[in-house]
Amino acid sequence: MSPRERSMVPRAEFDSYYGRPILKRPTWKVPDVPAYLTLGGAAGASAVVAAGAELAGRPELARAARRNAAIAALAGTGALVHDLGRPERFLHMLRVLKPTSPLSVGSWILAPFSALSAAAVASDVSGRLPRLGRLAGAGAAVLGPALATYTAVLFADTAVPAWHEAYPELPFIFAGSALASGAGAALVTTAAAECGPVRHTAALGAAIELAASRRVERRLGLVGEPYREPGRARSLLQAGKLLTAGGVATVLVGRRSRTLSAVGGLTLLAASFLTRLGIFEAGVASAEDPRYTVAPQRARMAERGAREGTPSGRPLGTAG
Amino acid sequence: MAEAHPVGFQWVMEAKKRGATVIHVDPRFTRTSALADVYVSLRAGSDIAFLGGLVNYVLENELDFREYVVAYTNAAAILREDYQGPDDLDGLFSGYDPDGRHYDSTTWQYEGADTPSPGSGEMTETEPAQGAGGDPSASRVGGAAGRAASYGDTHGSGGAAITGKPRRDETLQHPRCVYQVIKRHFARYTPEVVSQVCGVPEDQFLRVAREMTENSGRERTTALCYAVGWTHHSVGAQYIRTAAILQALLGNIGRPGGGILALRGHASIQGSTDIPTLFNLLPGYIPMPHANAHPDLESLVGDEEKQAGFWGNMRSYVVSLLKSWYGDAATADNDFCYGWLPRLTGNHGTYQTVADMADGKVKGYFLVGENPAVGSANAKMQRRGLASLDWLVVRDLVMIESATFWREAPEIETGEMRTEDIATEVFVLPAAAHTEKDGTFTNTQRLLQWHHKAVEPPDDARSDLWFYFHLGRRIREKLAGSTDERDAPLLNLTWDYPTDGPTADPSADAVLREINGTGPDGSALSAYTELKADGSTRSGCWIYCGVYADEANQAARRKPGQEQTWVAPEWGWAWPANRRMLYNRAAADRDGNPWSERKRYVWWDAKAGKWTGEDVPDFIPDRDPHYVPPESATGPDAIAGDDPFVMQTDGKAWLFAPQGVADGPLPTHYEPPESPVANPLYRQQQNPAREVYPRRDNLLHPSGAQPGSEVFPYVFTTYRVTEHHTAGGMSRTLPYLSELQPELFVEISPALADERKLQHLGWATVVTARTAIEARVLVTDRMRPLTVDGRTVHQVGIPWHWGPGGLSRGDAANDLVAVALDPNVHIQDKVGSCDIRPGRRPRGPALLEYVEEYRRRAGITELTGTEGVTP
Amino acid sequence: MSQASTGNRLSGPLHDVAGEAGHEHHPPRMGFFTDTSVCIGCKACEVACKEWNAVPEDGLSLSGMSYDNTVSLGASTWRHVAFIEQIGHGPPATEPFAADGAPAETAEPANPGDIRWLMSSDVCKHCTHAACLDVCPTGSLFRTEFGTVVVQDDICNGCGYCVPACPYGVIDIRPGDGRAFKCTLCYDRLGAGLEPACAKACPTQSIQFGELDELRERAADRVEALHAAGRPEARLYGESPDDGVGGDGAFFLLLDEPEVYGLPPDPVVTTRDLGAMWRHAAAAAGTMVVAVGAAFLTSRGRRR
Amino acid sequence: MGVRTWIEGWPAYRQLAGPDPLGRGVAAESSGSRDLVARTEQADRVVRSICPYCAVGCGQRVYVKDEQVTQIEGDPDSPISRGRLCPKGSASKSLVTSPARVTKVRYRRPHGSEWEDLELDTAVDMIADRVVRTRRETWQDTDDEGRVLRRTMGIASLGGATLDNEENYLMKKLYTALGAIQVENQARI
Ligand SMILES: Nc1nc2c(c(=O)[nH]1)N[C@H]1C(S)=C(S)[C@@H](COP(=O)(O)OP(=O)(O)OC[C@H]3O[C@@H](n4cnc5c(=O)[nH]c(N)nc54)[C@H](O)[C@@H]3O)O[C@H]1N2
Ligand SMILES: Nc1nc2c(c(=O)[nH]1)N[C@H]1C(S)=C(S)[C@@H](COP(=O)(O)OP(=O)(O)OC[C@H]3O[C@@H](n4cnc5c(=O)[nH]c(N)nc54)[C@H](O)[C@@H]3O)O[C@H]1N2
Ligand code: SF4
Ligand code: SF4
Ligand code: SF4
Ligand code: SF4
Ligand code: SF4
Ligand SMILES: [Mo]
Repeated sequence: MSPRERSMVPRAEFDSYYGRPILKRPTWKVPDVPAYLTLGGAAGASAVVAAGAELAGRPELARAARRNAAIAALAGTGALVHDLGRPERFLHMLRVLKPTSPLSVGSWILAPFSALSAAAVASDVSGRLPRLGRLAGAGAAVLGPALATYTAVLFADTAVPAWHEAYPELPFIFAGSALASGAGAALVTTAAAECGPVRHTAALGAAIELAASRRVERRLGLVGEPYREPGRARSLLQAGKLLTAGGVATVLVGRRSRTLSAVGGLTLLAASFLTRLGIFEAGVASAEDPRYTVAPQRARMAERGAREGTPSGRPLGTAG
Repeated sequence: MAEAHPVGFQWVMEAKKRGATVIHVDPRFTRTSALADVYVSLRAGSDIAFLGGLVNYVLENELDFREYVVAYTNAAAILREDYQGPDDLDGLFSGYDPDGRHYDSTTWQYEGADTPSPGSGEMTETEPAQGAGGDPSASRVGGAAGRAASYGDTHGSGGAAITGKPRRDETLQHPRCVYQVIKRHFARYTPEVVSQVCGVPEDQFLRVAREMTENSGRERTTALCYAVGWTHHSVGAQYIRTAAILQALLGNIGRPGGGILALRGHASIQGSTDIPTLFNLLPGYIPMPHANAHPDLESLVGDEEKQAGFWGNMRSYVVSLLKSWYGDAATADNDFCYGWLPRLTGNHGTYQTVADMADGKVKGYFLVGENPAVGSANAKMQRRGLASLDWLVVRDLVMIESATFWREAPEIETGEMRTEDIATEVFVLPAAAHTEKDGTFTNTQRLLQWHHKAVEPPDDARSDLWFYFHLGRRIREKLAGSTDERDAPLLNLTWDYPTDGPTADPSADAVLREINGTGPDGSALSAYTELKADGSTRSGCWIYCGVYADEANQAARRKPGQEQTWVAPEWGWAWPANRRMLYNRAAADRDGNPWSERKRYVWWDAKAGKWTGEDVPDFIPDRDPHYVPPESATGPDAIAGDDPFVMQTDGKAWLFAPQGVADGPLPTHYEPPESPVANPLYRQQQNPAREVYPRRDNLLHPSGAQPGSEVFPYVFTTYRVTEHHTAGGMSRTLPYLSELQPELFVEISPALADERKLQHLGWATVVTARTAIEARVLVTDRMRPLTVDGRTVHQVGIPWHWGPGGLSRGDAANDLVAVALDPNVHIQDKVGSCDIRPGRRPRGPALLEYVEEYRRRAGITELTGTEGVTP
Repeated sequence: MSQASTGNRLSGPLHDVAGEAGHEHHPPRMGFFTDTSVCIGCKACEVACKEWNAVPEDGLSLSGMSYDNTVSLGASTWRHVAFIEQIGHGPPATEPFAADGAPAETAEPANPGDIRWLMSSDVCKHCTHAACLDVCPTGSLFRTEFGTVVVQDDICNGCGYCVPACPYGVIDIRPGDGRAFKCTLCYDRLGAGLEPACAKACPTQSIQFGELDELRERAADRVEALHAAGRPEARLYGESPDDGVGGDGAFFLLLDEPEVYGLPPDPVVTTRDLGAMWRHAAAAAGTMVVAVGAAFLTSRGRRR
Repeated sequence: MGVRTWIEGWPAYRQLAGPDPLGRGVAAESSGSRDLVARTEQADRVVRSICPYCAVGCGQRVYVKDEQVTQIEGDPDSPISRGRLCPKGSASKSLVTSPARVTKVRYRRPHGSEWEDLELDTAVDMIADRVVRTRRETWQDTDDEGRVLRRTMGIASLGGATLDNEENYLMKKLYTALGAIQVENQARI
């Protein structure tokens, strides 16, 4: 800014047009989209947990996890539909199958996942067609990890600097967070005694999530600022981390207490939501400040220019 | 031009692409400046000094196109001995009458010319002088309007006719020849003085001078484009005169790429002056008869007939007009019903009328596509006028402020008016839009273009043609059988147009055909040269004769431009005679050869014995370039082979104007009626012949050195933005235009913002003695303070489109503007002095007190700023 | 579909965009060359676009951004004319950002008399690799036979994905309607052999419509002419097929850095990294399975 | 068969079966897009006109469908404008179809505080009465010195410059016959 900053038609600055963002702010709604991400993650992880429990011969846990998967998937779908500008056109999601569109891929995961997990629960509840029910559960388990992680690609596959640049780590954050929240859901709905494996799941998930988050903060440089510098995103992310840690500690400590397990489980679910919301907000912040768009691109051009000695990679700030 | 004539500006860009240098002179850096090669910021209201500087540069350095100047201008004419100019008289010209505040032009005449003007004194009652109407361009229509100005009543009809040709010294050495006189006159406009008056750095001025002169002459031409930045001044006509002198000296008139191009305003503003609804004119720039000077037809046209040029045939134009109006009732025996024409007794211009209206003298008023409550100077006075009527008819597309004043005028809020006190009966009649009626517009290049009706107008909406036809029909019905002599013109009026369609819309085609005129056999005429003075021809507007040639609507011609020459003569129809460039005889030299190959346009084909070229020659088709008329010849017969300016009585371009201009034969710089700057040139501060209205509702500021002028320390000027149209009826009501410029704003420089603590996007109050308005502030480097006469002058830019109605709203800039007019054309000044303060203006009665306080501080009375000679 | 072309399917030069989208006998790729050096900022393009496409009014507020009260492209603004007031011509005196992204000081202009008012009409770029299109889950955004990128308003369900995907910040959701909108390059008009409304209106031909290949030639000539005329600052933006989006279908001649006009200096289509993204996601998904497996395995002992 | 068409119309199926496996183009095309026609193509007629705003006089083409103006754009044949229009000219369709237009006669009686309705015919008749009356009341045959005036100073008019020449002509003709001389035009303003 000019030292003699005066209030006027701002003198042209070279960083952006009147300080306006270059990118559009994502229009996704809060809480719809973070909620969808959380629920989808929890659903996906739950389906895997259910399959694990099935295999490990823990029918109670399996049933609870299946139910959680179905409920979370349906609720998540609800959140997703609610986020649409034209909810009645939800089915248009299945018009095409586009590998280039994470949301298209995701829809094609979510739809069968929801159907399969619902079928599994229906079979459970009615006691009918148990084999098919189990098969459905297995199918959901296969789709579950995809459901939990595709959303990371959903974010990353945008021009939003803080999301796109974090594409290597985001899936791991989402996977970890999904595991913790899926486990958390199980902890809420299952007897404490049944929950041994999910406690471990929670701990592992938390570890993956925290490790990946740390890497994002360190690796990203300028674009990582919204994740690490004071602001709404960082507050949410820190709260998420605290709750994750707290939730894991609680479920590990409260191993025998149904109440503590449930509290810990809920804490993990909340943590997962805060983490997604934090990442969402970090992205929004990075889209709204043109610096995050321009500076890395400029740096890239400079680098390219230095490397190739071509005019296409003009050095910073000179006319070409 | 990019702002107000964007599509026209494509041709400037086209020229630029081909290497033209584009120079923009404007107080503000505008969208035009952005595309110009050279931008000159000057003080609003100082252009005569700038242009005068250019004239001086040309004369001082003998850069004039000498052959052209000697042959085609009046440079060689010798003036009387007793002419004196501003140098001799401290800012006045000889002949000034301080009591009547007008000039007697006797001393401005050519030596030996016949009876000079009787002066205007005896002609006028209310106001000293008046002339032709014309928006930006009285002189745009060249001789016609310039000539008409002389008919106004400054000189009376033909009173100042110059008969016989002046004595000439073609060496231009005679000390009293026009060339030497103007050389002396403009000598004072040195680059230093230009800089001092205009605030333009000398080197910048010299750059313009060089560019212009280097690009003029035999091989090259330079064009000047102007609009109301030049005309809306109390010396507006003189601005154009200065430009005309410059262009005539450089040989830039009548030649391709040259000219002084008026960028006129509305779709048919040119048409509105050609077929005028102007008090002082009849169609075709024929003067309205004056009670004093024109008791009969002979007095109107007699003297004209003795003159050279096409005005010599004026009798046939007037008789044909009377025939087309009064038909068979008009006969040679009854002077073709000349006696039925109403007479003028002075200035009946719109500002005079509004003043009379405010004083209760006018009872009924028609506003037909006009929004004076926003668009006219001193809009407050306009609204007072409207509120003092018995009845008002508004015809418009939308509910404009001039129709809703009785409930929405700012004066209601201040308590100056109360709705229930306003006795005006208001009729609002919806008008049909251009797509809902047939008709012609005449654009800025005098081109008539027909627009076809596409759909029926909605509901009660009707064309103005419909309204006036049926109103006339009804009035005639009401008066039917009347034997009152005063009703005779109405009852004998030719008023039988065929009607058509569900609403009985009269045929515009039939009206156009009447305008064109018919011959003895009733068939359409094809040229005004066919008009007769014996009553055997009819024509509603002689200059439009030919638009219906061959019984075809020539204005509706739409041969694609791509399929024609660059002159595109088969698109629409231009008056006169479908001529696209006036005075184009000047494109050839004295012998009739093109001045240069590059600038070929119209030339003499000696073999064929006729003029030919790209355009319809503006000359007698077979007149040899070396023809010398006999002494006794009059009218067109008196035009010599080297007299290209065929509407001038001497056939020459007037560097010095011995007649026709009310405020001096030469332009000289005066300060605007209100200015914080004392005229750096001489004691005379303002145009001594400007028209003022000393009234409570039109108070003026002290100016220059007068005490109190410091209370209004800034110069303001008003202007347009591309996104809006004039008073807003056609733009502030439309969402797509309103969103582009949603609010009134004022533009100021960062330095002024500092000085007055104004915040970007904050509110400001702008104050004059009339009232105060508020606007959002745009602080921008595009506005710069100027150094004028050693001191800093700040300018405030105010776009004037806004008013209280519509989607995009704001105060009206014209509430600030005073009525102080150019004496030739009675047009307002868009420039004035003001104060500007941060914050919103007071509301309600507090506003009145606020403005009153300013008046007190400046010591303003009704007489302030109205003096003729500066004391 | 030949495998060889898949490299092009997500980034890099792509010769035949319409063909790649399955249009078999298609017209040449059409686009815009917007020459901002002749723009007079009249905004006819904005109005003509709105009139033709019945785009609603977008708010009546004074922005203070010079004469630009439109502010940016959006769902209800498909053409946007930017206005930039500058003192001092030529290249900026300082770097826009230090390498760490801190905003640089703007120096006082060297020659304050030198004002420049840049105007530029922005529009959707109709990218060769259009992120908006590729991420659209419904197929609402599609590639037309003219190689342009169009939202089909009978399909869009307002998922909003295209919005953050666009590297130029063009497309947006219209509040109250819920669907995404942007320039269609007047798809309906092109079908009728007409030029787009904005280009047709433009008084100075700042907006030139035509076959992209031909426009690129024209643009190269124009830059050369401007350079020869002593305007070294003229440069093309978005015309190169080698750039991050494979070249824009609507490209520009600018007189300053892109970011001055609110354009990203070196945008890259996000889908360029899509393969890597999916790979990382797959790895993360695998990690989930492994983690759950491990959790059950490590818990097995404790439960009997 | 219904199912078959339905399947074949399903873009995802078209992706698999057609030349657009990624669903970017032909496969994703909607029925709306397929049936899209520029509305200028559907016009019943195209009428040549001239922009009503400024004196440049740009050519316009007015597209009419079902007696409504559906589009106005530049006329490429015009040697003046070559098909181009500025923002005002481009807004002409909005101007002529604007909901802000007054389309009914509005009447405000003296001292009234509201608009009232009036039949057009009645309004014109009332105006004719007022003109006749005012003219009579304010008629001047001669001035104090006996010079002929033949006029009324009670009636004035201010006309806009968006009016056609034909309209101005009838106005001037009628006013002059009425003896009204304070007939002015925005050309003065
Ligand atoms: N967009 C748009 N176009 C229009 C109109 C409109 O309202 N909007 N109106 C039409 C009409 S009716 C008309 S008459 C024309 C008018 O067309 P213009 O005359 O071009 O319009 P303005 O903006 O009033 O004035 C032109 C310029 O004069 C400058 N100026 C002010 N005072 C002075 C001065 O003393 N000297 C000099 N040299 N310049 C000065 C102003 O800063 C402004 O930039 O435009 C027509 N075209
Ligand atoms: N301070 C300041 N004041 C100025 C100027 C300035 O530069 N500075 N400029 C002056 C100039 S050049 C001008 S031209 C005037 C303009 O001032 P006005 O002429 O009062 O303003 P407009 O808004 O053009 O008014 C024309 C009206 O006609 C209506 N209309 C359009 N078509 C038709 C039709 O066919 N029939 C009828 N009956 N109505 C129709 C429109 O809706 C509009 O309301 O303002 C002048 N005032
Ligand atoms: S500019 Fe943005 S909206 Fe336009 S095609 Fe490219 S990605 Fe899509
Ligand atoms: S908002 Fe509409 S156009 Fe955009 S991605 Fe979603 S469905 Fe496609
Ligand atoms: S091409 Fe058509 S839709 Fe796109 S900006 Fe121009 S007018 Fe609008
Ligand atoms: S229409 Fe043309 S000149 Fe006008 S703003 Fe748009 S691009 Fe610029
Ligand atoms: S389009 Fe613009 S420039 Fe052309 S006549 Fe209309 S207002 Fe004037
Ligand atoms: Mo005007």
